[in-house]
Amino acid sequence: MTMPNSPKDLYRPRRAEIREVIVENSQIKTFVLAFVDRAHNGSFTYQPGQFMMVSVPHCGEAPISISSTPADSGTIHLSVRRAGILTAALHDMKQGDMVGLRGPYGRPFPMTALAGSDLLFVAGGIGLAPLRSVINTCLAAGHDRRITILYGSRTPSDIAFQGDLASWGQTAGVNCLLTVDRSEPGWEGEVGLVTGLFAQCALEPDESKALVCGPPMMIRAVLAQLADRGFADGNIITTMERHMKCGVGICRHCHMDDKLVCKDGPVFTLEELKRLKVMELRG
Amino acid sequence: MKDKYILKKDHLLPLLRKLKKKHRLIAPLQNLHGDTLFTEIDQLDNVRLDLANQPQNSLKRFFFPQQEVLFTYRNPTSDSYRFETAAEERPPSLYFGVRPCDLSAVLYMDVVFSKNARDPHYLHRRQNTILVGLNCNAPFANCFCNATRNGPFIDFGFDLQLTDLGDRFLVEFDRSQGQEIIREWQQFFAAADETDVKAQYQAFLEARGRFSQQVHLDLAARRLADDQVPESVWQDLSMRCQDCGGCAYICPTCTCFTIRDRQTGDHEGERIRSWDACTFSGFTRMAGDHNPVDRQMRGIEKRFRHKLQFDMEKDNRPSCVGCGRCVNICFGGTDIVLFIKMTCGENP
Amino acid sequence: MHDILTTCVYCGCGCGVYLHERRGQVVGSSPSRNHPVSRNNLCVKGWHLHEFIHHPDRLTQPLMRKNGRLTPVDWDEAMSYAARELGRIATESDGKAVGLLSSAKCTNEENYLLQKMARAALHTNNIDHCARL
Amino acid sequence: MAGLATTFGSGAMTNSINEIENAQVMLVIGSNTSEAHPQVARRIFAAMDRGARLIVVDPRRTLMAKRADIHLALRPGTDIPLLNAMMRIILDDNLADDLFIEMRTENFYGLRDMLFRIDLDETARITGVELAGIRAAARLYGRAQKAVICYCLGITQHVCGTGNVQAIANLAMLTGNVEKEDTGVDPLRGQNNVQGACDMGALPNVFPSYQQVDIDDFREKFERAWHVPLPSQPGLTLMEMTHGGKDGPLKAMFIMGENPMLSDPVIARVRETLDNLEFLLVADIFLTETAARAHVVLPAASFAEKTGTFTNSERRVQMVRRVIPPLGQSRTDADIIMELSGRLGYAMDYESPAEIMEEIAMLAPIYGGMQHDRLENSWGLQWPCWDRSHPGTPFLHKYYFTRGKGRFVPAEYKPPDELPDDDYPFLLITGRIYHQYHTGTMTRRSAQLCREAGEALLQLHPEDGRRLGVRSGDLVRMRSRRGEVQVKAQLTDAVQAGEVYTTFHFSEMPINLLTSSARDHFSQCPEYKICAVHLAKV
Repeated sequence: MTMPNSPKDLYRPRRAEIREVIVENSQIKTFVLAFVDRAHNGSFTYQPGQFMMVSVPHCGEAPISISSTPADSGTIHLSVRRAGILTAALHDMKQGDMVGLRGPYGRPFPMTALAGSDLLFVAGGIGLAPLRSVINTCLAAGHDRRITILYGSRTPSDIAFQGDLASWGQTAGVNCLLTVDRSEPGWEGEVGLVTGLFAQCALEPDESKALVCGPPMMIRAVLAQLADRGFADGNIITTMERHMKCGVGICRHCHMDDKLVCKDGPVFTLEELKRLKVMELRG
Repeated sequence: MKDKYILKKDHLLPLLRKLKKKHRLIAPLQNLHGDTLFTEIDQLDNVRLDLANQPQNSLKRFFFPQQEVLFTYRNPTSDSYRFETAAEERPPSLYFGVRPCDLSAVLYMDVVFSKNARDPHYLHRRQNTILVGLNCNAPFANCFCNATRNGPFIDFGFDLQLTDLGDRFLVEFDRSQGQEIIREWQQFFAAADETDVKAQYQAFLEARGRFSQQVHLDLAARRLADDQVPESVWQDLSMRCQDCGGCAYICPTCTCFTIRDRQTGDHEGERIRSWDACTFSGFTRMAGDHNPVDRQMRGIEKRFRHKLQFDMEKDNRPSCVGCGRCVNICFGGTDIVLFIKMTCGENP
Repeated sequence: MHDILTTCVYCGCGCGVYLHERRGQVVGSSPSRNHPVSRNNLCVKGWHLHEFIHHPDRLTQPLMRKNGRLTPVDWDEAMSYAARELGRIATESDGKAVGLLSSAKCTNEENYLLQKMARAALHTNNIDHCARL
Repeated sequence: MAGLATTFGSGAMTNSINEIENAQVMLVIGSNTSEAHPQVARRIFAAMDRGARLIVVDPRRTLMAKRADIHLALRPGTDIPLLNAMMRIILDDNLADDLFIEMRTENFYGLRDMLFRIDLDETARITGVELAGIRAAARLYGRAQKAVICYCLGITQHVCGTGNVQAIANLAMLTGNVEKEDTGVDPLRGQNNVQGACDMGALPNVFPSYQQVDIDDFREKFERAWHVPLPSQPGLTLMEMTHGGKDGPLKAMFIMGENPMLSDPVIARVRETLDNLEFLLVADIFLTETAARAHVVLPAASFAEKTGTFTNSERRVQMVRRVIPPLGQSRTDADIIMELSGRLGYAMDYESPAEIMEEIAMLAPIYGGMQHDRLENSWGLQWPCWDRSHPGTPFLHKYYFTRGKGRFVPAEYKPPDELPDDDYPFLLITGRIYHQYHTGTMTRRSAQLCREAGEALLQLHPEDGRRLGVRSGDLVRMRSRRGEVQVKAQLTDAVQAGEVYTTFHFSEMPINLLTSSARDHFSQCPEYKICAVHLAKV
């Protein structure tokens, strides 16, 4: 038996430099990265919804979804919430530091299918990161249908991606609404769950696709709301988060029944998820 | 008979001696303690080749080691951050005495490590390998490869394969490397005749009749797929599991792994891959202690579902090869055979 | 790769375990099938028995406290200082002011030697180990 | 092991681990077997699958307790009243083995008189266990033809540890459940070679093979063999050595492969003791909390780098084999001792561990037939093994007890040294968890084990959690009269309300800052299983 030995080591990351660190809030930072290998940096491409395996020295690797837009070539944005050892170490890194990157991996959002529909984006906290990539890609491509963005944060100072939110709010055809769980002095916007914003939106379920991303509690509430509004399961799209090691469909850490999040996901329609025993949907 | 040969038993050792000149030779040896293991042979003269007992280890760790360094890294903080893959020499290797269960397991691993992505570390070890099979004339007490349908005899996947006919081996090949060996060392091989082939078939019939247990794997797989396994079965299993990971580690087809960094100095370290078991709670636990799988209740379930349901649905065959190694080793007294029996409503 | 049978150190059960040696490194652990205790399986600790052996924290040279800090020294310096101090205090106190703790993780032979050294060389019965902990 | 030595004459597992599989009734008391001795639990579960019944006596609802036929969740420290009540019920129900008592034991009347004084209702009150449960357990155990009792540190780490063990031995003798295959009393040893270290005389009062230093015949035997006069006064115990404090009896210590700075009670006292030594020498494989305080630290080889023997719980002496040479400049402890001894003026010249074992075999009768060549080609030998033709001893006390006749030593209830009160309302139990071992010097350096269980958790009953406003994952400040730690809470009904449980594996959370230095008078075992603590959410 002979098999050609792959010249490229699947597991070996490429070096990337932190060009900039954007502090989104106390828990989230966005790292602007570029591969040290300029040729690779030039040719590197990805699609919204995909993720990178990020190596932090001595801490191993973790999957982080890409929050930038493929059109902005030259750098990759990874927005990271401080959650464990690796992300904490990453948060301590600064401009000029090195990390390792592998990817892009995973099934992206169905961008072609999205192009002809009204789009409803519902995000909570760090969940806006992958959706930001979709929104900016759609806008750059001149999306000509209605776009609605609903974003929930815990508090006003937890609102991430403020620059994007501001610019979306000023874009014609985009309805961008924010809400917070707990108000703070100076906040005059909405207070309450993100589902509370639905009343302010004109939605045509048959013409729309809903992209939902956020903590499990929020996802469950939003899915219930969408079902009430008559969204078909096939038109509801979300991303799943799982512990991952290889990122390429071998190690099986990210399994959900017979599916692997790294390869069959992380983007799934609700229709697909309902065939699986997914804890997040059951509560 | 075309493409079937006879090797006299007396000539086995001399043949191995010849083959060892060009190959790293791995075969089941019985050590001084009485355990039989696939072992790399340094010296043919001082070893006890054991073709009568099932080796306690499968070939898994020869291709997919319990722990391996994927690459080393240096100077992570500076711009001379480097990742280096340790180039490992891999002399041509010959695995001798591979039974149908272990052979099937290697074929399964070939798919796992190349289907979704080509794993260079596995494939590097796997290439330049010759597998010399040995059909099982006498299944062991815990064997159930008849139920997993890959034994006791197998007719594909090997380079060379031997069937014990008493004083001689019937030799077949399924790949060109095996044919090449027969051609190069033709002085050891005589053409087989019809009697030999009949004798092989007789051996097969007898082997098939020697299984000490009936395992209704297909029925259990159907019940799993139809979600007809009573919750009480899962509860009993989850209570029994002691979280040792032994069933997965000893299994020739369990290929889950984990990857981690090990710092070896102030400015250097290794990225290590090692075996993992889906039954461990840390297998799915995410940062921040959120765990989408309840190990206590579901740890075992996902392992059995993977083997008997999901792989069955995908490939129409289970990813259990019936080797029986996990039988009777569980600290809580459970194993895949017990699960199948419970699922089928039999009293084990 | 070679498998060498030894005895697990993680509890009083005493499983027969093979350590896998490859190029001077211990890279794996597996149970002995016929061993009366392990009987082809190990607990989770036994299956990961090899992991601590090459840990970078392993001490690989003698250390001596100099100016308050533990500083690498050679064996001769460490040993001659240790022997001088132990010997001096043992002699001054007729063995009463020296104490030795042996280890339930060391071999029988080592335990034997340590109690022999305590009694024969340091003239003390002040030797114990943490049997009760 | 003082308890078993006084009753049976020998302090070790009377059975082999495999024999447990054939028992009909198993009584597990003070042992979290499935986590601390998985292979023993495996035999217990196997026996259950063959129809055997399991009785578990444990304040916590461990996995063993969950699988048990009868779980007696007693108040910590009330084992003696519970066992005495079981014996009383056995007497009342005529389940005692009269013939065995007559043939093989002595002082039965001493026990009987004590048992007849017991008020069973009072027992139920003291232990917190309903009498019906105790009665069921007594009858189940008393009626079994082959019954095994497994116990561990939950029995011995009490101020009444010796009494606990004597009570267990009494129960076994009363029903004739010793001296037979598949039947007996099995103390499970916590560490891999505790049995061997004891056998080898790493104890202040005995030479190898339990030959007392203060008995002239024994001492003279060793003086002749070692060519040197030997001290006849028993020495200091570990607790006396490590808890002497500033004015302790010692000026110098040599600590080989132990970590009292984590494993011993009242760590503050240990620290004070070690810091006041004129000279501290430590040999270890890692820079442990203890080694960090030493004047000289010698790098030792790990078990994979040396040859020798370990003795397991079932008295099986088996080979440890060298797999790789010592790392770096490290040396085996044997090499370290030999050189040190030579420099101290007492030459030790052994060409190999096998030669050391030959000397052991000559001096330690129970190891009389154990030489490396015999151990090499077998699965080891179980002591006593008197000479080279002896096959070893799978179960002890066949035909007669080691001390001749088994002696009933009545044990009476002695309350724990420190019980919860208004200031320290919770009762803290300490012990082990499955994924970690002892002070964690080895297991804490195994990535996989740490992934599974990498931090100390304090098991707390949900009711208590609610009262304290503590949820799983919250940090709790726990303090006793001796010290204070912070630890993450885990709410679980595995512990009873008012009781909490945690482990001593983690140096970041040195629980032995809190534990009491109260100890059993005979065995010197510290009372790790009980102390009073106060909890508050951080």
